[in-house]
Amino acid sequence: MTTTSVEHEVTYLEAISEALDEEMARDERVFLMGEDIGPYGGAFRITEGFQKKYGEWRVLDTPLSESGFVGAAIGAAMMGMRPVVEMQFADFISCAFDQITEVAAKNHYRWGAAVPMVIRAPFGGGVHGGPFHSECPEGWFFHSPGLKLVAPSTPYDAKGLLKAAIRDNNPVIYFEHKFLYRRVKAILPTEDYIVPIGKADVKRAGRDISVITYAAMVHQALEAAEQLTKEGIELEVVDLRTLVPLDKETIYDSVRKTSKAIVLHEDNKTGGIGAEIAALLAEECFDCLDGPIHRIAAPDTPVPFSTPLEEFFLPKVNDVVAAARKLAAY
Amino acid sequence: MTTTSVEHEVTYLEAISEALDEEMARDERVFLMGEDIGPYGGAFRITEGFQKKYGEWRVLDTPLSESGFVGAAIGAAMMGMRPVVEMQFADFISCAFDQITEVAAKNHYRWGAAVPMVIRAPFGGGVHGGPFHSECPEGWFFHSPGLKLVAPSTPYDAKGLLKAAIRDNNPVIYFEHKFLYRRVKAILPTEDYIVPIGKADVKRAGRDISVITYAAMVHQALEAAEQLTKEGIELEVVDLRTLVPLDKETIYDSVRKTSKAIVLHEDNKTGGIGAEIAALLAEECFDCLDGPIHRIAAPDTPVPFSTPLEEFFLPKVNDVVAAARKLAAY
Amino acid sequence: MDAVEVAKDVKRADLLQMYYYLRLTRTLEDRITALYRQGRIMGGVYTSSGMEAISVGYASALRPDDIIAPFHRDMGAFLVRGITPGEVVAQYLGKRTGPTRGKDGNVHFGDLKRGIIAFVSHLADNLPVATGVALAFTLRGESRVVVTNTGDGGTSRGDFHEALNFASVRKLPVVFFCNNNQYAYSTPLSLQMAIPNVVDRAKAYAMPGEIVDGNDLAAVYLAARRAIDRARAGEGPTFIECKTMRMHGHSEHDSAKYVPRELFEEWKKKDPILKAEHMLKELGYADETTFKEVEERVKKEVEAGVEFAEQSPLPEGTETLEGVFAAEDEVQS
Amino acid sequence: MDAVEVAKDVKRADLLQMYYYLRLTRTLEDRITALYRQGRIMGGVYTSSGMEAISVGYASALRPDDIIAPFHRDMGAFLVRGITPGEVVAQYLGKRTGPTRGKDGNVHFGDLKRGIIAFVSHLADNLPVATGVALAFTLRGESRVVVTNTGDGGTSRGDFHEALNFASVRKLPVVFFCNNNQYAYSTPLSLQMAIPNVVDRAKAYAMPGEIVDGNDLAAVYLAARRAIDRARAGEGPTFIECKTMRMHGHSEHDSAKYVPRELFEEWKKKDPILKAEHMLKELGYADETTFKEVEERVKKEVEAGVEFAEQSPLPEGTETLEGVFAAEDEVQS
Ligand SMILES: Cc1ncc(C[n+]2csc(CCOP(=O)(O)OP(=O)(O)O)c2C)c(N)n1
Ligand SMILES: Cc1ncc(C[n+]2csc(CCOP(=O)(O)OP(=O)(O)O)c2C)c(N)n1
Ligand SMILES: [Mg+2]
Ligand SMILES: [Mg+2]
Repeated sequence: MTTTSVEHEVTYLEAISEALDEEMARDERVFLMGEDIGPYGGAFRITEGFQKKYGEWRVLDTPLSESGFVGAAIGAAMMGMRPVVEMQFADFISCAFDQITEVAAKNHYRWGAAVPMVIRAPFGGGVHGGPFHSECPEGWFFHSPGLKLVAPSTPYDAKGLLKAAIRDNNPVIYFEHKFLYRRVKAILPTEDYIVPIGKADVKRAGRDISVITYAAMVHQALEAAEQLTKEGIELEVVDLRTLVPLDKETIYDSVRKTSKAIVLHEDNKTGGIGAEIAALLAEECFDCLDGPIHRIAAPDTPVPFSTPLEEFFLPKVNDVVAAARKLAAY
Repeated sequence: MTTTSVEHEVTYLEAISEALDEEMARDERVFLMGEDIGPYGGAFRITEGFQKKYGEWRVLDTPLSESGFVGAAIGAAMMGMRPVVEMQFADFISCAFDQITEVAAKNHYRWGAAVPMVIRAPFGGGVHGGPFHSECPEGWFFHSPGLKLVAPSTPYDAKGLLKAAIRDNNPVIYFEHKFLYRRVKAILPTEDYIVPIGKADVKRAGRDISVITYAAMVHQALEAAEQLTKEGIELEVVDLRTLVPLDKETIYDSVRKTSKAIVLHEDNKTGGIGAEIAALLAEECFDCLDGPIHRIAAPDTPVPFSTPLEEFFLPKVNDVVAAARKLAAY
Repeated sequence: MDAVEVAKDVKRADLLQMYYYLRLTRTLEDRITALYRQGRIMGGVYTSSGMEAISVGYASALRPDDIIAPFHRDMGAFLVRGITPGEVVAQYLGKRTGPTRGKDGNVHFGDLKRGIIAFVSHLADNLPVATGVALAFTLRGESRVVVTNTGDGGTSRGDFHEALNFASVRKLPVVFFCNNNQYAYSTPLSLQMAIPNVVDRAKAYAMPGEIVDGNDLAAVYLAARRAIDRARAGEGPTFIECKTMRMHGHSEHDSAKYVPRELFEEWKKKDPILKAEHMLKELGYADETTFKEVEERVKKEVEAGVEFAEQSPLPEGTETLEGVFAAEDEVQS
Repeated sequence: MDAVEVAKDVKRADLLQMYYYLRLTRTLEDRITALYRQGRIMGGVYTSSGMEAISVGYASALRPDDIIAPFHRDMGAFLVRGITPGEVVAQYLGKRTGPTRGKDGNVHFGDLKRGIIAFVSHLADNLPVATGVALAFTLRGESRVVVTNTGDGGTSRGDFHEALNFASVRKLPVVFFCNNNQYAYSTPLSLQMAIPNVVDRAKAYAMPGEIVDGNDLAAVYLAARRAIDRARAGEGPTFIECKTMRMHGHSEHDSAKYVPRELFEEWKKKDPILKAEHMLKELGYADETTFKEVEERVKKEVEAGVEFAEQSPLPEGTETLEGVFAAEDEVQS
């Protein structure tokens, strides 16, 4: 566990760890629950050393019962605590689906009691995890009013969004992409900061085509942009960062500028977040569009295990490049 | 319980009942599970008299445990049975979410074992049910590859689609709209028939604007069409009937003809099925669109209880009329 | 021990107050049923008729800063916690003065200021939530307790299991009541579980369990008090099975034909109000005059409530869009 | 009774065959671990090292037309049911010749022709599924049985509760094994449940329960046989807790530092293979020569399997799109 006294380079994973550590130190109400997060430090070692520092109760190992401990987090949150719950893998969030969508999401609407809690969901593929350790479950919760959803792509955003999520008065699902854990690094500010929920970020400016994406796919988009710039095609990469509430203005502004849009995500295509973004553009930016909206996403299958299958399944830099060329020529 | 020896008028509810009865009589493998479906005949009395006719085991009252009995249905289905499971209200399907999305939906893809089962989900609002007895959960499952989804709007389709669902080799969620149960009636054929899964139906032909919708909203669309015809605006009402697999050709054909599209559903707007349809049109019919795609759906809130709130929440005939007028003038 | 003897362990004033709430609950729910039959109530009506002693009993055993997470037959607990008949009827009528401002219906309401977590339709969902309430108390070193309740049917759900297991492992200050009224909707206990007593479920968690006559106000109250004391002392959760009977259909539209008439006859004699009156008389704490007075008082209160509710405004349609999210400056109670 | 005495109730040929599977399981999983360490296996490796007797034992007690719904430490059961080492390694390597054709990894596979329901990562999900398998048997009047297994950790999930409850209420022909290896990943039993023995969970369902030494092949086999016989006779489900120890980390990347070394030392002496060999020798059924022969046989079989798997083709990328739905003319086994 690191403390952020000096400027330093951290991985995406370490950024998450730091955010948790700092928020726990800052606010006594913050506590952690999940499977194997205590002495073991969690399946991905994000809470390594936390239990020594904060004790057995604030870093609480639960029985194997996602519905039970998400429910417990809801109860504690209503009592004024700030629970952060870890899914060992995002895939297991299906076991807590009912508590999340029926209790947490609807609570404030129904009777005004806030549920300030965070569910950390290590998600996504590219890690040879197969159908049950690679899922992107954000689409389900995107369609569940009452939840906020964030999905950072960089260490900076990972830290800032987790802090914002913990300080938010609502249930927030924090999608952390497993593929990025140790693959992206950055030097972070030494002072406390948050990345506000609800604000997208233009990760690269460009005049020709907007690529609207989030999480691991941001990096595919940036790589595609790098390649295409040599051909004179300038992609603008919009990193949503927050999925709910969606920063429509930043999306619209970008597409109004470029007149062409690619929506890119790793989640299954049909009914994914990309559908909503495409629909919004077709409704709100119809007149400014100079070509069809192009969605790039995983096909409508579970995430297959074997390498050639998973490679086929995941959206690739080349898919973005190919789509952009076509759109540029439209 | 009626038998279909002579031509007769039935409600939507009776059509469902008939389909179950006939399929049970036709195929020994078909059996029913759920809460209070036995002597009581189910919360909506769809299986009234069934237990007397088919016995305690083929019309099986379960403990109060949606996950447990959906899981059991999966096991029985793999053994060659054809279970039809009743959710007392579609809202409670969240309790079985994990079994449906992780076990049933992925089973055939993962290891080739078919799961021929049906989950009946009485859904939808307009019945003063409030947040937990009015939900439209189809959006979640629309984004879960491996499931088929149907949602009939008429007694004819209700009967034919349920029969098709029972005969299908895959897990099918059958969304039956509670508002329609006793409100729509029709004379049905005397002979056995099915409505094939995967085929939309143009419920009213029209040259000006396509309204793409399903379930209870089909009737709002038809009513709007009736009003607008007086103004010389001709709506084409496309009833999807099946949500997965989506009948894209019928949708595209209609929009290619009319060049204008309204997508209408009762489910929450963001991330709903309407988003996918709008996205598909923006991708595939871009050149044939003569105006923005207009989505009409419930706002992104739980279903509120009180009459003025629920009325505000539900999409109305007038919403369709207003949108159509605007689009017609575009 | 005989019910009258048992009641001696309860203060006279407490017994009389609980009797008042028993009557208030019955009268209020009867009135709501009448409104329903007149077609003036939207949605379902689920009452606790014949089971009122349970929620009145456990709620009366709590301190003001404790919390309840009731289920759909716990009207008594709402009233004991200070919800007024007017608020309840307003809730049933979808009025803006109801605790959910029309957002939700019937007994789906809560109020943190009065220590009530709202019930969720999905049965047993509130049990894990209750463990979390208790966990918050433990984390902060508070000596508060949470009581929750479930039906016999609700105990078959996975969330029941996950909640009781967690509460036991962490010795949380939570008391699990179970209102065993022998049916879940139309489903009899024998199709719900293979055990003779719901309390046997507690053995799976090494949790102390107790069976109590759910129609005996003092017995329920005392069992609650013992369990609450244990919880407050850090000795962990308790499971209390209250034997009772649902004296009507599952909701007002259910005629309960599936219940043998003799069962109703049998339990009619065990009516909790009758029992309480007998006990109060035997102890010399009250007589028919007192009962009459209480009856009139609660009738008045209920009628005032109905009037309040009927005169209250409905919400405006646009309020539909309010409250999905808590504001950033919203203060938690 | 002493383990050798117990084993006298099992036929010699059966014991020898189970011994063979014990060795095959260990050798195969060791080989897979070695492949993993060489970086030749994608994804996680979860083995049953030290626990092989459980799945070999229960699978051996079944008839060919019975069904198993195993969990992630049941390699022995797969092998007893006829899955070959080649198929297993092909599965681990993501080859098209694996039972899932590369769609899923490691022990996530099944084969209805050999009576195996595939394991689902989400722990305990397969327990309700197993009750449904049993329900199908009951509905059709077949005298078949299904055996399923879960870890100690898996018993905390709601689906465990819902499955056992349903099985009990309907007296379904299903046997629930529980592989109590004292840890769920890093979580010790004491943080998983408040009961001393997992079998106490069965009391909540009035389900007969038994504790058995999970490292004693004959004892497991006999307990399975008794429970299977009961189930086949229509007497309903049984819960069997097998005391055992996971002799390594949760998966190959976990060094299990959280387990006291003495615990490993203690259980090393109770290794199921050692125990089985002692028993076979005491009974005069086998000697070192036999063991050596078996060792060589299984080594050869495993190496042949590795070769088969390595020479097998990977699937083509486009196969990703196949198989989401069953075809309409697909015949069910
Ligand atoms: C998860 C879930 N499934 C189904 C229902 C529908 N339902 C409402 S009450 C009820 C019966 C409840 O029985 P029990 O728990 O015994 O409580 P009681 O009404 O008898 O007091 C059912 C099935 C529900 N509310 N939640
Ligand atoms: C629902 C769910 N939550 C979390 C996990 C992650 N996980 C995989 S194995 C495991 C521990 C399992 O322990 P146990 O059931 O005792 O089986 P064992 O591995 O000890 O044999 C965990 C937490 C999972 N697979 N499923
Ligand atoms: Mg009940
Ligand atoms: Mg274990």
